[in-house]
Amino acid sequence: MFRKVLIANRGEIAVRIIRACRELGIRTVAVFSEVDRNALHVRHADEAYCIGPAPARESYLRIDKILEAARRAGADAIHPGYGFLAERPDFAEACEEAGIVFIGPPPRAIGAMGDKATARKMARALGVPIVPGTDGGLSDEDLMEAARRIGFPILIKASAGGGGKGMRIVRSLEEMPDALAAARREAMAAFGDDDVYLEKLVEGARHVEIQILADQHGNVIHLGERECSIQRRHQKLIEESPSPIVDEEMRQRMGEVAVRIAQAIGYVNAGTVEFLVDKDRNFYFIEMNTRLQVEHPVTEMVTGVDIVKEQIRIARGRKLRYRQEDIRQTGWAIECRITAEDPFNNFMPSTGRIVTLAEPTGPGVRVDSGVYEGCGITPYYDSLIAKVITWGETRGEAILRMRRALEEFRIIGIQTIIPFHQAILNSTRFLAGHFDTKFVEERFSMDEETPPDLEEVAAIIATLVAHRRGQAATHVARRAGREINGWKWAGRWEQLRRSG
Amino acid sequence: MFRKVLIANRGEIAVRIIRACRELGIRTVAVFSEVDRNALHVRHADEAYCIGPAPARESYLRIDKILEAARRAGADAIHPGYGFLAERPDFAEACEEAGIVFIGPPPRAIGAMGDKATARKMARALGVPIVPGTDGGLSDEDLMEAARRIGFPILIKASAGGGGKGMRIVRSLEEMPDALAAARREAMAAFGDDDVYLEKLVEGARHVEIQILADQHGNVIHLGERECSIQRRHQKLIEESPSPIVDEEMRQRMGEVAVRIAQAIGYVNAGTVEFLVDKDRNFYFIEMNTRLQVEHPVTEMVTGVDIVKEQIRIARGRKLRYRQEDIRQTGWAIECRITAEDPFNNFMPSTGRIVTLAEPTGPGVRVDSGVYEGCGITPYYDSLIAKVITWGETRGEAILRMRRALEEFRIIGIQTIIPFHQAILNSTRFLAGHFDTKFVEERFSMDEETPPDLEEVAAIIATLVAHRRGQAATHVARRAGREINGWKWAGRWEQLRRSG
Amino acid sequence: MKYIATLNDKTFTIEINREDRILCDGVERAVDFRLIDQQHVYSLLLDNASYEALVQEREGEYWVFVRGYLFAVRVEDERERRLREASGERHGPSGEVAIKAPMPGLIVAVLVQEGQPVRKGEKLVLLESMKMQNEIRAPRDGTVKAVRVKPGQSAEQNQVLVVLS
Amino acid sequence: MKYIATLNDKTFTIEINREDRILCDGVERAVDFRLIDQQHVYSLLLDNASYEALVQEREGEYWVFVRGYLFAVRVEDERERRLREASGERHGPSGEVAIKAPMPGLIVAVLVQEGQPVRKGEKLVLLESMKMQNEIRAPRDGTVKAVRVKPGQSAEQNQVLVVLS
Repeated sequence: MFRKVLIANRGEIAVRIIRACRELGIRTVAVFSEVDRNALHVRHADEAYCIGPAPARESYLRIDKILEAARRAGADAIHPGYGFLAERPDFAEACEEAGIVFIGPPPRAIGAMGDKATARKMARALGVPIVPGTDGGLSDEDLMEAARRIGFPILIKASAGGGGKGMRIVRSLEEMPDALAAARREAMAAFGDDDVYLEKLVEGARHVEIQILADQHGNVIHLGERECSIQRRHQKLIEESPSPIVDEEMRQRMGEVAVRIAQAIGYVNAGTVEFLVDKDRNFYFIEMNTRLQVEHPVTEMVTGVDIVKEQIRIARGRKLRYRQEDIRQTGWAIECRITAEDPFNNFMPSTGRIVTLAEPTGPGVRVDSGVYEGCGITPYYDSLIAKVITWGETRGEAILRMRRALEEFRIIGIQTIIPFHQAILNSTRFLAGHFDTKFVEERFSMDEETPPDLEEVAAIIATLVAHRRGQAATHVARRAGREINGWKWAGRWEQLRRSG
Repeated sequence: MFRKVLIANRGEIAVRIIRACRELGIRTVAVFSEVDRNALHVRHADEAYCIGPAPARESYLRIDKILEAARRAGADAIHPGYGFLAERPDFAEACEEAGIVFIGPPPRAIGAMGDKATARKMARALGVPIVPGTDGGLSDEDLMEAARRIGFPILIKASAGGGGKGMRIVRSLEEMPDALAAARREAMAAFGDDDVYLEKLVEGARHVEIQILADQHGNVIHLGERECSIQRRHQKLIEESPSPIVDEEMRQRMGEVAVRIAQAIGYVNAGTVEFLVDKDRNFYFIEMNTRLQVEHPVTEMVTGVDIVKEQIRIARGRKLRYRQEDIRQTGWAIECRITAEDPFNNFMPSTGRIVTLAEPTGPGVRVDSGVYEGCGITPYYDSLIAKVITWGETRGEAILRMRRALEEFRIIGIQTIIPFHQAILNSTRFLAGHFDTKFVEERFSMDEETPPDLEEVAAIIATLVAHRRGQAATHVARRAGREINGWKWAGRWEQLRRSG
Repeated sequence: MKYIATLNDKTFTIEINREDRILCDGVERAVDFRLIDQQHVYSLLLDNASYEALVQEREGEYWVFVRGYLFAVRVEDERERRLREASGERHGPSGEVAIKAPMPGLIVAVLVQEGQPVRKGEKLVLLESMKMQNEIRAPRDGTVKAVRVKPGQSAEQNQVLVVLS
Repeated sequence: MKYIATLNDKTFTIEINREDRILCDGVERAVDFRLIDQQHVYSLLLDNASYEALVQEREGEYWVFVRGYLFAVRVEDERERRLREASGERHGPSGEVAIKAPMPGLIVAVLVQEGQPVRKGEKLVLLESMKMQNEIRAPRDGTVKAVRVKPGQSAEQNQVLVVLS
């Protein structure tokens, strides 16, 4: 086994990987930017190296600095996590050249799939159905032309993309120039590459993906599917496994296609083949993510396979410990991504210090977190701070557990998306499994009746607090004259309107 | 289903039961003593009633006050948890008379098994092997006489017992009077009943128990075994499922015996049949616990069955949702009980305020906790504050996860048993599965070599703290002259000696 | 002591004379109210119903999160309420409003010009932060009195971006 | 500033002149030392090795929990060490020792009498707390100078039970 692994990432996923290494008896090396000195992944690692200033481009995206840290630490392998350098073939190559094992697929496979446009071509060649669209590497003019040909609505996607970054829906030709510019800007910021391609937007589609594992000896298996249709701005928010619309027969067919694609490109390590599923349960290949996914825990909870440990074993040259027939889905798992965003204020990212934190625990609840009480949330990185995953014997039990877990979650100091998740988990369409990737944006609203007895309770609580603070009322009168912070008012008024 | 359940308990188990109710959509009623107003179970419940002063005899053992709270709240069922009133047939009867469902076995079954001495008789009649010993209800004189006949070493056990309370090992006749007095005193304090009986002490024995579930329709199944041999002063500290010494054939035989005993007494609800297993893997019935066990989570994690929810369903009259053939153990689970005891100072209970708390999370880790940051630990109740349970595909993975989880656990403000668990989890005998119920007391020591490089690190850290505090050294000199607190010195010196 | 608590356009009259009893709109309620964490988390037993609430003071109101719902509550005593009503002061976003950056970030685009009338909810500025573009919108109808930032510029937290009149 | 840190009968000479470098027994080490939680939890990067420690001051020493181990460290500067050595002061439990109740509880039994010689580790008092009987033992050899409690009596935390001389 490896002696020492460097984790080229931060946040919850760096902590997740450190835990896997620790359970395998492998020493861990963290890297951190200057604002992340006190971050949780630094606290958990055996060693830690500063790799530059806060902006990712000057730290977490600096291949040279990461390799220098690996050399200084004597790491024999690097795990890239997700995001940052995870799908950059040049990084995998640079690791190889430095004599350090890259815990992920070979650069060639990353290249083949990392360029989403090329991947589409390959899938087509394999006879796998794909959604109509363009190749990559086209100019804005060519893309405009192609869009006209394909027809609207259309999706702009970053060739180097993933996680919804650099993605835009366009409904008419007029919107194209602005949308292209915005998508390219985001793609550049997120991946350092502004190439984009087009895909026809399939209305009413669901996002279902297959997790695969492949070793260096030609063995490829899949771990079943994940349903990831609950999204907002192409950002997955809730994932589950299995999917409410996938039955055993469909699972087998999708799994076989995913395995075939992996084999065709000589894929090694963990990967995810993403499909779009239309209303008639036809599925279309959209892309392959050649890395660990944010939502991998739901698969772990229903299959019992520790995907990160398996990644490390595969990278070490071990054979897969499972044959396809060993993999069985037991029960149901759901994940809610906890982001530092204010659902009462247009999902505005929220920064600050977490002054109180109590994460849910108890039966069937897993939390993968990158934060701790007292830590700061800065504006430099992704707003994902933790993931809550619940398991149940049935989908219903998993959902009820998630509701219970979210009720227990206490975060004070920043705004989080938790109230949004609570509203989704109470919506009848979600409970019935009737949703598609546009559900949140088009058919979901956070408006809900406030229970009237709760209004009285809130009035009493506020009054008791005011009473305790003694001259609270005077205080209010004094503050009312001050300059008003516009955005807070906006959020507050919107909330008052909603709950009124 | 029930509309509202009162939980006649406190601490982690009350929180555990509240969680199960919440996931079933049942409203919950907590009861609390005056010192427990801010306890976690009060925070989690929908309603809460004060039932008297801190001492359990004046609150958690007051049947009248608990039933009054149930009536006021309109609860239709009561869950007793473990300890306190859980195995008191008069409580179950009083609930019945008040028209409130007791979530547990019928009073008759509690009576048959709750009196451990009677239970032994019954098992003997069924042809189940038992350890030589006496019946209950004997005077000290009779017990002295019987002890002489059975031969030493001998075990004194509380007839109403459980959890090691009121238990004593006696190695000679001379020790008997003192040991009897102590055992009766503890039994009275813990159960309000000072009756004891004797059992021959089987040397080198392991404690293995079978979890059973029985519904009101005559269906009885077992959920496999738990290994609970890691004990100190008859208090279980680490439990696991499966047991390293039980194979499928032995599991079936033990399971069948457990089911037979349950059927013989018309048992209903969850229960545990405890066996002693000797060096030759012969098993002997010792007692049946007619309630939920502290260690039930390890069974939940390997079988996927939520035992507390199943208890509630059974009490409601539902049929068991499982047949014996549906039950399968997957992987391995281990539980470490986290108590407020100082392993560096003779396991002295520790009280105070938890000023910092960070519980472990991540893959395969479950925490059932009764505490939160800022809460107080009082001397009135059991020292168990939380349980850490880890699951792994193999025993090795579960142990390594537990090590990782305990490393992550941060509790400041009170002393805890965590360093003891860490030492056990590092001991080769434990790793090899070679231990019996005397392992901790007779063959385990917390002495271990301190890594020399850690000594230097500790010196540097202390110096940096002292440096920051500026005049730290002066401060030390000033304090050195003061009166010294004997017990702390004792603990400290012992520690220095151990690590020296 | 008599208070008037207002939320969602509803008014509750709450009288606190004893530690363990209050009158809410004339009805006596048993209360047991504790601060749990020395900061913002309170536990209330109201006629034995157990509520846990996070309470934060914001802009002169109490924001109460309880059982998954958020309420903004204004609490006044009788004298203050009379004074406020007499002065005819109206609450709400009237007068000049300074739209500030809710977090540090990069100004990607400024979508309005000085003198331009805007509707409530209209986009004013695009701010990039946490790798996402965030739309800063008008909290009410008004006119852009001043634009204080330019595209490409970095904004500090709470820096004024646009002033509406 | 030069310090002498002592633990487990070993002595380390540690010189702190800069924020990010120290000399430990003459060897230069890079340090990055942070208080994580505003209380007791510190993060140390020592030549990039990451350590997290809980540090509590007890009886004039620093108790350092790090990677599962507990160390009691005494830290002095040079002058203090010289002074202490010159005065011949010895550390350790000599002189009179007051044995106190580590927690509130019920005195179940007093196992020694005044004037009785006791050996280190001998049981002095049985104290019932948390439903368990806890043995309070002698921290060193000595003679019972005074017994301050009786069986059946309740003891407060830190109440003196027995004095050894």
